[in-house]
Amino acid sequence: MKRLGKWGLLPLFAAIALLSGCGEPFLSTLQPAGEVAQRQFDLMVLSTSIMVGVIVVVAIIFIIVMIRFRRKSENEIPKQVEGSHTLEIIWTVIPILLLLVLAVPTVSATFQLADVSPAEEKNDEGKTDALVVNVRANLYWWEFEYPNEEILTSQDLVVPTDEKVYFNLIASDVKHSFWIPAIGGKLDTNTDNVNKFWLEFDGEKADEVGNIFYGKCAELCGPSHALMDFKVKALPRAEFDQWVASMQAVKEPVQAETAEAQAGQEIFNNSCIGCHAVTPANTTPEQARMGPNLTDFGNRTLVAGILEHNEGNIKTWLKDPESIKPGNKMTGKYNLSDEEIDAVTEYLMGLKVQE
Amino acid sequence: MSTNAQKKGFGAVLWDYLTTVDHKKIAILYLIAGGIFFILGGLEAMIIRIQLAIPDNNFVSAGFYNEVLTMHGTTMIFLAAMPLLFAFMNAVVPLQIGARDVAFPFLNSLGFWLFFFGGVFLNLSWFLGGAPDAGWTSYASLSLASEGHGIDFYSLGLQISGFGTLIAGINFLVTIINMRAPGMTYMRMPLFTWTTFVASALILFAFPALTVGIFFLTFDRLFGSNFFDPTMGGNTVIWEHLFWIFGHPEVYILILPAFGIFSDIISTFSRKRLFGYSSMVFATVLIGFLGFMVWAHHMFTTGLGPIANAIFAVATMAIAVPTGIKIFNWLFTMWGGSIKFTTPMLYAVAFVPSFVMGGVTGVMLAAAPADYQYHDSYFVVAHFHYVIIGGVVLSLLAATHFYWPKMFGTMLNEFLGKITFWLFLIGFHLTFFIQHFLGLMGMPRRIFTFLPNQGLEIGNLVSSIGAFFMAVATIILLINIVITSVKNVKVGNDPWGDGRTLEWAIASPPPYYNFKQLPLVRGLDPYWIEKMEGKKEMTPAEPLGDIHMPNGSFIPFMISLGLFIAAFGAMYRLDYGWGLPVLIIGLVITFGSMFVRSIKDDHGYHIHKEELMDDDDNKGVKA
Amino acid sequence: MHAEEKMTHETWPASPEKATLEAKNKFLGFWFFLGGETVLFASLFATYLALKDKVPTADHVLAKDLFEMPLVFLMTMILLTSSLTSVYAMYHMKNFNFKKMQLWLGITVLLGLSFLGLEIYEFNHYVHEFHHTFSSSAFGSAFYTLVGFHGAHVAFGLCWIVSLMIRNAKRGLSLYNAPKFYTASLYWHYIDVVWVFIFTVVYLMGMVG
Amino acid sequence: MANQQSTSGNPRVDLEYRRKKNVEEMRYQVITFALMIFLTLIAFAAVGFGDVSNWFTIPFILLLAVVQVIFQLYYFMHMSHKGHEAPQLFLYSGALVGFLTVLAFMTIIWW
Repeated sequence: MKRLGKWGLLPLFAAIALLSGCGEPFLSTLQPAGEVAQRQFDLMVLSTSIMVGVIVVVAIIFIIVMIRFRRKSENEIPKQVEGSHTLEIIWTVIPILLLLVLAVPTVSATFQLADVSPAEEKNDEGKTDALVVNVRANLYWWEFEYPNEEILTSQDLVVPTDEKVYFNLIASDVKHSFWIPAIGGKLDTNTDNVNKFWLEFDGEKADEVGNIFYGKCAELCGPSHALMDFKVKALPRAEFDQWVASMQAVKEPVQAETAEAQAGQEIFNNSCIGCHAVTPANTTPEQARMGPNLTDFGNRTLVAGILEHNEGNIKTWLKDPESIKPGNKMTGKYNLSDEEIDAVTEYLMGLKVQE
Repeated sequence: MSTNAQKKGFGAVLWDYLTTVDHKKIAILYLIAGGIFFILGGLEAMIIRIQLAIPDNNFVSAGFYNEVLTMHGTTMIFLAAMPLLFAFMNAVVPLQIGARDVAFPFLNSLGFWLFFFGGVFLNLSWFLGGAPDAGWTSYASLSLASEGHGIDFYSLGLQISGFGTLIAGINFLVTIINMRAPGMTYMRMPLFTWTTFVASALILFAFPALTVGIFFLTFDRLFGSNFFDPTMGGNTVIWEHLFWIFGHPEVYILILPAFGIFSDIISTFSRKRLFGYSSMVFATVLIGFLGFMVWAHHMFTTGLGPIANAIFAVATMAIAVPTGIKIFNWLFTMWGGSIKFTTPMLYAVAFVPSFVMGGVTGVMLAAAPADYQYHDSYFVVAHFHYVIIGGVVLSLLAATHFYWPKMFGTMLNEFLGKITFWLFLIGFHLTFFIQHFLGLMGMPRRIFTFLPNQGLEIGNLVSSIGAFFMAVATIILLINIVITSVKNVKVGNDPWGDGRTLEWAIASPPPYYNFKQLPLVRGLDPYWIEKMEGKKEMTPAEPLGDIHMPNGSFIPFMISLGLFIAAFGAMYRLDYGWGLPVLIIGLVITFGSMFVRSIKDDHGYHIHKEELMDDDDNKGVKA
Repeated sequence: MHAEEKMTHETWPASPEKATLEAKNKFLGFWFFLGGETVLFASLFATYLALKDKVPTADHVLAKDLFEMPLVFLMTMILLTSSLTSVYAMYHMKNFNFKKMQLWLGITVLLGLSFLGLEIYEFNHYVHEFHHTFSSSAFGSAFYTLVGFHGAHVAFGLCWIVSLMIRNAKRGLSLYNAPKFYTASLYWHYIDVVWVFIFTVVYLMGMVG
Repeated sequence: MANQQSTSGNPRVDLEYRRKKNVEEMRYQVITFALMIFLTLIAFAAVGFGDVSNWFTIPFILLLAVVQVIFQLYYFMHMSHKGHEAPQLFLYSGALVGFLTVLAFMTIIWW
């Protein structure tokens, strides 16, 4: 009967694990850090509790059946019961009621989470009052454009906390899916059309995780699908405004200071600038933005979305990107010696819009 | 042709199976082929779990991993689960309704060979430049971008085997409507027959959508069309819709027969008629019907908009009601019964709570806004493995033990059977229960590796350990099969002693013409009714007479072979000069064989009364 | 009643297409197949409607510029008439009049061939006059696939009927081949059913824009 | 298949009766054909000559198509006869699935 005990306890474990919350706070949907994730979490808890109720009922009947109705003698012939209308009506009606309880909040949340009207209302300048971010997903990297602020950045999404941020999502090559588990559910980035939704980043929760949340690609998109991560810097509004201002201040590529960095800049201008911009203006057409924008590269939290941000890792990445992200589009596009890579690294580390 | 099994050479046996149109032999073919693909799919699953056992693992490369995960899903759904179900449908359903054979014996064989060649074609991709790597869903933007011929193997292979499935579906529908024995009314059909019927109807309406979708994919990749190319006006969401219009009913095509198998097993080993038979039938039909209204719940995050999402969310929840009815009916069939825990019954008993777990997460997934979190995460992986392993695979293992004596005339070893069961069940829960939490903790599905320090290590390790239990269980099952076949201890009509339905009233294995005289069915569970009245066999409904039998044919093999060859031609047409001629040769073989079939009269042959009576004398004692 | 039996006017049953178990199975199975075909064509129609006039550049031809009413009208009339002639054939089949059945089937085939000829002319016209090809746009792909699938059905139906006619030319009617003729005629009607929707949804709705 | 044979016992009389039934059916089929041609003409005319708005024309010609197809199914394909219960069920189920597909493709693929 040990087996029965285990099954009986499973839902209990499930409930405990759910309620206590688990996983890492910067990644887990069970530790919601924003209004959207919170609403979704509430819905999860509601549905889980209803379902645990169902499981308990089934488990009780199941255990009784297993204990009481084992065959005692080979000759016993039980009564051939046809059925029971009362019972059958009961277990038809009760589930319907339970589902209604679940359906109402489901439908209401579906509509509220899809409400992006503030991102459509243009003010006199032809811009929106709400913060809008255009997300463009590419094979294994993300681009974030701020149309109102007229800047763009890559890989590290920077957002203000405690206000609704509206996202327009599209993919430039194959379909991806934009997901920041701790902040809210995902939405696909289609190749055909723009998808829209909003998220909200909780200031306190952001504080607890050092202002960094993890984002992921949730739709199979090729060999390095697993590595198509991005980071979210959720900053208080004032700090966010500062960051925007310092980004906007970069009109020309920043000149490198040290000798090696200057050499690196030259190499960069010869080999890399075709794909990677180092100015944040969003004026270049999309087709020409073939690689991540590197304006604020020095402040990135991770290299290629997955490696710790240090010179060693940048060099490894530049030397052989294929070994880190199989199938990426940078492999084989340039040919640099070790010294040149050192110089470029030096240059890149200096690309910071803020100290 | 003689009825007595004679010692035949290997060549003769092989030829016999290549040309057979006998539903029992085709069942064995499906069982063998499906079993081999099941093991292949299992190996692929093991590669996945080994790769994911620890973070940053490099057991396999990223590209190869995507091929493995794609082939695991595709193989398990199309080449293992469905054919194995067809194996038991073929073996059992005609017997359950007291039919001589299926309605279209020739098409039955054609269906098998199409499936077989499609499956072989798909798996040859491993040796010919790489397997498909866009997931079993093969979403259009990725599958168009995928290099090499992997996706072409997918589309052409599935197209061929899909035709086979469609044919099998129509065949079962007609068999069940037209070939029932006297007295076998619709409301006396065993649940496995009913679920086969509904699943076949689902096949009939679901597979054409896949056929069309796959045609588009093939045309886009090989013939220059633009269905899914947004720059030319195309739209990738069309693929998603077509795929899921097929794909969701497909899930029910798999699970409904599993429900049927378990209904029969539970009622047999509880020695009770199925509780609420009519509501079980009603629930089956309702699930089949609703199965076509809910496909977009696989696309909640595609961006269909809140109206569509809300409608499909509520429709999806509705399916929980008939499913719930079934669960309680099973429980109350056992309630008051006399339960004997044979191996098949153990699977059936374990199925109930396992499937409830899969069912409740299904309802949770139906809540669209919450699904934005679950979708494409390991939560979904856990959910559908709970449904497909906890439902379909457990039913296949149960049916293997339950119907083995009927198919082969020998009993699988019960002790080994129970070991298989416990290892498999423990392994299954160990592997997949924790994956719910991995998903909620932010692990997307279809990732070839995960990074350390994101809280995902322990869960993945536990999951991988569980997978090994299931692998060991499968190996023990194989050992059991070998031992049983070598020992070859023959059993009688009703080896379990509790048989209720018609298939247990006939010898194990049944003679090639099935019932000598069609049985008279006097109620639900006809054999049980006769047994309760102290009779040993069914009352015949007709006098002993000549039996009309279909001729064997090699043409189904040739038709399928032609398509198999044509598929290579279609695929390599753009690369090599010989592609087009090969495509044409293949089609000529196929259509030529069809032509031969249609102009050559095939009236079958008759087994004469005298022969049948001789047969009686030879075999009468044994049963 | 066995399939091989030699039949006379007197023994010929009222529903020869369903007189034996094999025939009943064939009859039912074929109807189910048509049920599946309905979903197949619906998927093609749905795709066509979703991709109608979806073209990469503004200079690409659209549905309203493409279709011409007289040709479509002619094709429709031919196919509708062929439906009637195949009904005549089945009428004579039920009356055990093999010669007349063959005659009407022959007329059906001729009408089918002329339909197919017109369709080939039509496609050729679009390709050469309008550069509207299978590969030129998603609209083109969807159009040619939908109408082409129907055309392929017509072609297959013609081959089927012709081979039945030739194979049985010397043998006359029997309960073995009567269901074959019957299912072939069902198939032919079904092709007409699909065409009714094609001329309405593709051509007429295309012309109104 | 004895149930296919009639019960009068006299094959000649049966034959006459059946011939008459067949002729009668044929008459219905010719009428059906005439109606189908008529409906087709209206549909073409509605598009060719009608200056009516598309909001009327499109549903109207679709309705004509449906009516015509029902004629085709019930008279040409004999679905009005006995023994067509299963074909009807499955054809309509197919039509329902097909309708849902078309509906979905016209509403939720809009970009």
